[in-house]
Amino acid sequence: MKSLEVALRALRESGTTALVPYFMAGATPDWIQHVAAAVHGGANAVEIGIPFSDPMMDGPVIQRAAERALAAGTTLESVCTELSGADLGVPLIAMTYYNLFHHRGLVRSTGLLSGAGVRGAIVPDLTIEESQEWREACAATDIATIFLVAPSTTAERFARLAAATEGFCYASARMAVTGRAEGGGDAQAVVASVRATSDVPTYVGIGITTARQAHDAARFSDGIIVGSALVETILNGATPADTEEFVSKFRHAIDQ
Amino acid sequence: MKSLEVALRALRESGTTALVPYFMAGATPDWIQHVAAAVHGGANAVEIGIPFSDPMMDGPVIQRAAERALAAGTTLESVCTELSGADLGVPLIAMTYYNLFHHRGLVRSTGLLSGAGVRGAIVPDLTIEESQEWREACAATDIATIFLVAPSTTAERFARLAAATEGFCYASARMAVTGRAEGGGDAQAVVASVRATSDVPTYVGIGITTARQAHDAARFSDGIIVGSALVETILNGATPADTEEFVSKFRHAIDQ
Amino acid sequence: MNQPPLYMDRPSPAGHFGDFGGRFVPEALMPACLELESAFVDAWSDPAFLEEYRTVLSEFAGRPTPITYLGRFSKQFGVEVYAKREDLAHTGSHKINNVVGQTLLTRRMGKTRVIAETGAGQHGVATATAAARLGLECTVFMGELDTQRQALNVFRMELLGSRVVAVTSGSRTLKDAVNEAMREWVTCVSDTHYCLGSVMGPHPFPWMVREFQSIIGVEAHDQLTRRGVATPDVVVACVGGGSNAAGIFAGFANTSARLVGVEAAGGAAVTNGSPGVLHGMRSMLIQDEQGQIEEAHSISAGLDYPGIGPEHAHLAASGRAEYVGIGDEDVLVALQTLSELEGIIPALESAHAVAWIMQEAGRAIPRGASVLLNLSGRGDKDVAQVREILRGRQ
Amino acid sequence: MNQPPLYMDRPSPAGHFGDFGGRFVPEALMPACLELESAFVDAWSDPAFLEEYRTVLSEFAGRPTPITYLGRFSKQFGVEVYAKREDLAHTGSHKINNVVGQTLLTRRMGKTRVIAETGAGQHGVATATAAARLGLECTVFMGELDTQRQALNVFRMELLGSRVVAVTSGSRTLKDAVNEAMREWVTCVSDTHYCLGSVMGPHPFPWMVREFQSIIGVEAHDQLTRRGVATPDVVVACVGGGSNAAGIFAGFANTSARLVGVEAAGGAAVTNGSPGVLHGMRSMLIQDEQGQIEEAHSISAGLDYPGIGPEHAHLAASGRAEYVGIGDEDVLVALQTLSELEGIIPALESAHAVAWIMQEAGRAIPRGASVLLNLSGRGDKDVAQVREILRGRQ
Ligand SMILES: Cc1ncc(COP(=O)(O)O)c(C=O)c1O
Ligand SMILES: Cc1ncc(COP(=O)(O)O)c(C=O)c1O
Repeated sequence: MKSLEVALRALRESGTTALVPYFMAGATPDWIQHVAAAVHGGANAVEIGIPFSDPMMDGPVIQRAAERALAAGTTLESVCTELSGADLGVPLIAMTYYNLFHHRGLVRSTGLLSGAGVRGAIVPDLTIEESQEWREACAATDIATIFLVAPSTTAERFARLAAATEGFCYASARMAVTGRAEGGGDAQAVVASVRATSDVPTYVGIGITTARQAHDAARFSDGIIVGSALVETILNGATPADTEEFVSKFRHAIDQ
Repeated sequence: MKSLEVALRALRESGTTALVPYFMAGATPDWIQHVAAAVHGGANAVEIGIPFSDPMMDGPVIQRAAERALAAGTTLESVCTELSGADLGVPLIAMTYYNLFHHRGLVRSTGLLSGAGVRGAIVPDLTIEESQEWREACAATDIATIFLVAPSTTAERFARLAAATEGFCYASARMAVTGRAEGGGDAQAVVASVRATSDVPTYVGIGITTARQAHDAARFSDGIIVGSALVETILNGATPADTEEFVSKFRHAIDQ
Repeated sequence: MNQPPLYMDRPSPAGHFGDFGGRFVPEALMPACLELESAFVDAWSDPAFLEEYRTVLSEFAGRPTPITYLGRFSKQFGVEVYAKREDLAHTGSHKINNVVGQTLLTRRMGKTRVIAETGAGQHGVATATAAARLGLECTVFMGELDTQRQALNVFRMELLGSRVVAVTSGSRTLKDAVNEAMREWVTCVSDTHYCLGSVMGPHPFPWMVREFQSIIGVEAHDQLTRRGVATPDVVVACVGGGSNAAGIFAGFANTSARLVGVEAAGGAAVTNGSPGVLHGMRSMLIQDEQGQIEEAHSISAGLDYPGIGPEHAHLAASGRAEYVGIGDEDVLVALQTLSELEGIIPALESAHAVAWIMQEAGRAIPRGASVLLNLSGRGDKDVAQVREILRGRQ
Repeated sequence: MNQPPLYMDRPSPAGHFGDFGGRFVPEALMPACLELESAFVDAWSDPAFLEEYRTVLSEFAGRPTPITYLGRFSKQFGVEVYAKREDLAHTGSHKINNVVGQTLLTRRMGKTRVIAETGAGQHGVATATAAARLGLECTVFMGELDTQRQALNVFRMELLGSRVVAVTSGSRTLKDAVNEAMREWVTCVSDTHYCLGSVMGPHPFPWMVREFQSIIGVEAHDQLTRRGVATPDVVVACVGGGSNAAGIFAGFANTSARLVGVEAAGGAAVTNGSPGVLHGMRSMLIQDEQGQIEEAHSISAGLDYPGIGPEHAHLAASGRAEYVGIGDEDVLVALQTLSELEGIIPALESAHAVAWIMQEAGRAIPRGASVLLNLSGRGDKDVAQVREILRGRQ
């Protein structure tokens, strides 16, 4: 079992619902301070987005963040260098599209991530069917591969994905790309479907934009991922202190 | 034999090569003074163009004259009224397109023309094949129907057209619409073809723009028709006195 | 032993259809008309020519064009409409049928050049196309106003290697382009064929163009037969000069089908015109009390012609076909309706026929009747114009 | 017992063509991809579906398209060129073949709506057309830049009853429109089919679209056989995503014909690209050293795609087909040359293939060799642009 999963299971054992904020690396020059602030604010792990030109699974906010980061010259290498110089104290989970790893070669990519202290990877366009090579490359490292499940996922796939995912299972709250909060989500049903087949920690993301939603989702899941809502404040000029406040608000809502 | 032909044959007998200038009725308010001036200048007959919206056989100058005349409200009726008030002293030959007559009815049209003293009609889009009704309508009047021949006319048609034409036979100097003077004409050959089959007076027109050309054509034909060159000077502001001078220049060139 | 009259047969030797047709041209052009007539008569009975004409149409121009049953449109209007898809022919309308025939004939006559008139540019583009294929020189006359309104079609013709001459006389539109083409033809008949674009002009053009277009009706009759609707109740086509209508009528002239030609209300030569002589023919024309030809006005440039082919004048006079006028507003609605319901954007010209069906379904066309619609061309050429009009209203 | 490899057969169960293809999509879309795959497999072996697909193509879309022997062009360049005339298909290109298939499948799956991406608008117009015919709701995603460059095509889609969404992310062109369509699809898979426009995307799209386009090659093979040139020496097609090329190659993949795909030099995914993952597939892509996808640049919007369908990547890797790049200048000359010599104005996309023939006749194509050219579309959509370019030079 990868260290990420060991940590997250322990967290659950301790009765804590995980809070995992998402940051786009390089979207602002001080992005890593924001990450550190989030940890102060009560994050249990952080998702580090590595910008890709064609973020098929992301809504407008994260697209904009990625464009800014790319325009600023951010690369997988630059992100890894920055991360390896920082000591953030919580597990780091990389989130990006498969082409960045594919292009560099999987062994080289996992080496880079490992060297930067990354403990998990979310690759939303990497289906379980196509993931064998990647998982083989990760096998030699401590990087957990985290799979998503969605409201459209079928029973048979829930079983396979829950069995394959490492660290936690990422449950999409709704049929949407990141940053869309409209309409009621199916998060509870999705989480239940995972639970029916596996005891892996199950976190809810995609569509959690308010502390209230985080509070509600915390009632039936093991963790909460908040992305676009936070990224948007940062794009709009939030300081690391603002980010700390944002995260601690979510922290409190979850813990209530 | 229509009186026009009697007159024109007599003219030929007298050794005179006819000069027939063309005027667009209504192109200028004083158009009829121009006609009178031309008679003073030595015209033996005049062609009176009656403006039609779609003058298929005419070049740009006469088109422009027709447009002006139409814009000024010229109609077949108005032309006939003006002509019947004038005493011009030479045979008048109407020239226009068939639709104006067709539209009014042929009997009514020939009546109008006769009443105005018109003695001949040139209808360039009325083929001999389609001319029977028209000629029947003219039969009851003294209006001569003048047919054109062209360089493309075949031997068989030369014979038929020369036999059918009344007054004179109109020989196109070149394959062109009115007002085009470029290139050498075939006038002499055309005239010869008519002469080979008939002794009807044969006049050359279409493409005679200079006194020099008139002089040359007079050597082998019975008459000269000059249209666009004269109409152009009138459109450009020539006075009746200018027209008289223009015509007498041609007169002298022909008679030399 | 009363034989029923045979419609759409050969005209009289002088080119008359009843009281209409004939030849009203300068003498200079008569030999060319006669030469053309005999060349056509000869070619049209020469199996080798017929074979080549048909082969070029099928291998180059995309014939046969299909018949499309307009399912959603039919349901909405309660009649059974089949569309003959001339919009799918090369260059986007039925015009190609005629120019393929005439350019082959040009070569057969030993001529090396064609001239043509064009209004919106459809016939000009078609002529330029067929001329390019055979390596014939081509000059197209187009009213100056039209060259401005249809600048892209001017460029198309130029791309195809043709020269486009802007005609500055008269109303600077289609009828003036015809005048100018005739004038030009006078100067160059020996090596040049005048490729007229509709069933108009002096004999043999109205007959010849109808024959070259009759493939539309012949195909349609055959295609409908194979679908079990051999004789539709109504055959409808738009009418400018009348070539697409003549082409489709030719397949049904001697059947029980009602034949309906739809003119633009602003250029309805049969409804609002009177007999007259223009462009080499005696036919129905729009003219003022003086006998001066009037300008036609329509949203569709291809119907902006003040006359109609003489055979149509005859079909109208004899009662064999009916002619109706449709206004611009109804045409716009018809274009939108057919686009939305069937995924076919018709030419504005063709949309006149569509509009008539929409107007008369359940009235002059009984519910459930079968209607053959000649979809003479595609609307791509018109979308910019339609867009401007509809935007102007928002 | 060495069997020669069978080209353009079914991909592996996971949708791989050799090293390429597969499915790289969000989990949310996986069930839709699987549903689509099984619906397609089912339909494609159902004689009733095949019959309907073929009937709609023939009665609505104008198939079969002819093969035109390009006589004057062939003579000038010393090779025997036959053009498959997809320019004559309804809406002006081969795109209609695919959308007819996919919209019929949409209805069969019980879905009532389609979405599509489009670059220049050809696939968008085709989708809007096929959707209108079936009464399906349709939304088309188009880069904002493209909606401005191709405003008339936006209007065409609207006329056909579709909604056009301008995509403001990324480079605001085709690849961003694909991203946005995928994002939209995530939200509405239950009632909406994503009607992808080329042999790209996740399995089963590359295979399914090739199958729907293979009618081009099947017809061409049959037509050439009837003319006595069953197997041409060379088969050449332009390649954006690669659907027209895949369609025509499919008829000749297991013959001796040389297969040549012509990419835009500024978007030559095979020549200048490297393996990568984008838009649901592993294929050849243009990307920078970081693995960020680059924008393609071409005079023809339809080839402005930074990737190529995975089956082409495989055909290239296996050596069965060659891929070459042609620059904008040569394309312009080719468009003019074909127009003047043959009376066919090709789409700028298709002109890439023409240009390659002009460049290689007597070189890579031996004198006298027979060449089958896929004329994927007509140039009408491009004449305004070409005119601007050529005028800018005078
Ligand atoms: C599509 C279309 N239909 C009809 C016409 C009218 O011509 P005709 O009446 O000769 O068919 C035109 C003329 O340009 C046209 O382009
Ligand atoms: C005429 C034409 N040809 C080719 C293409 C390129 O697509 P594909 O490579 O899928 O055939 C397009 C795309 O719009 C097109 O319009």
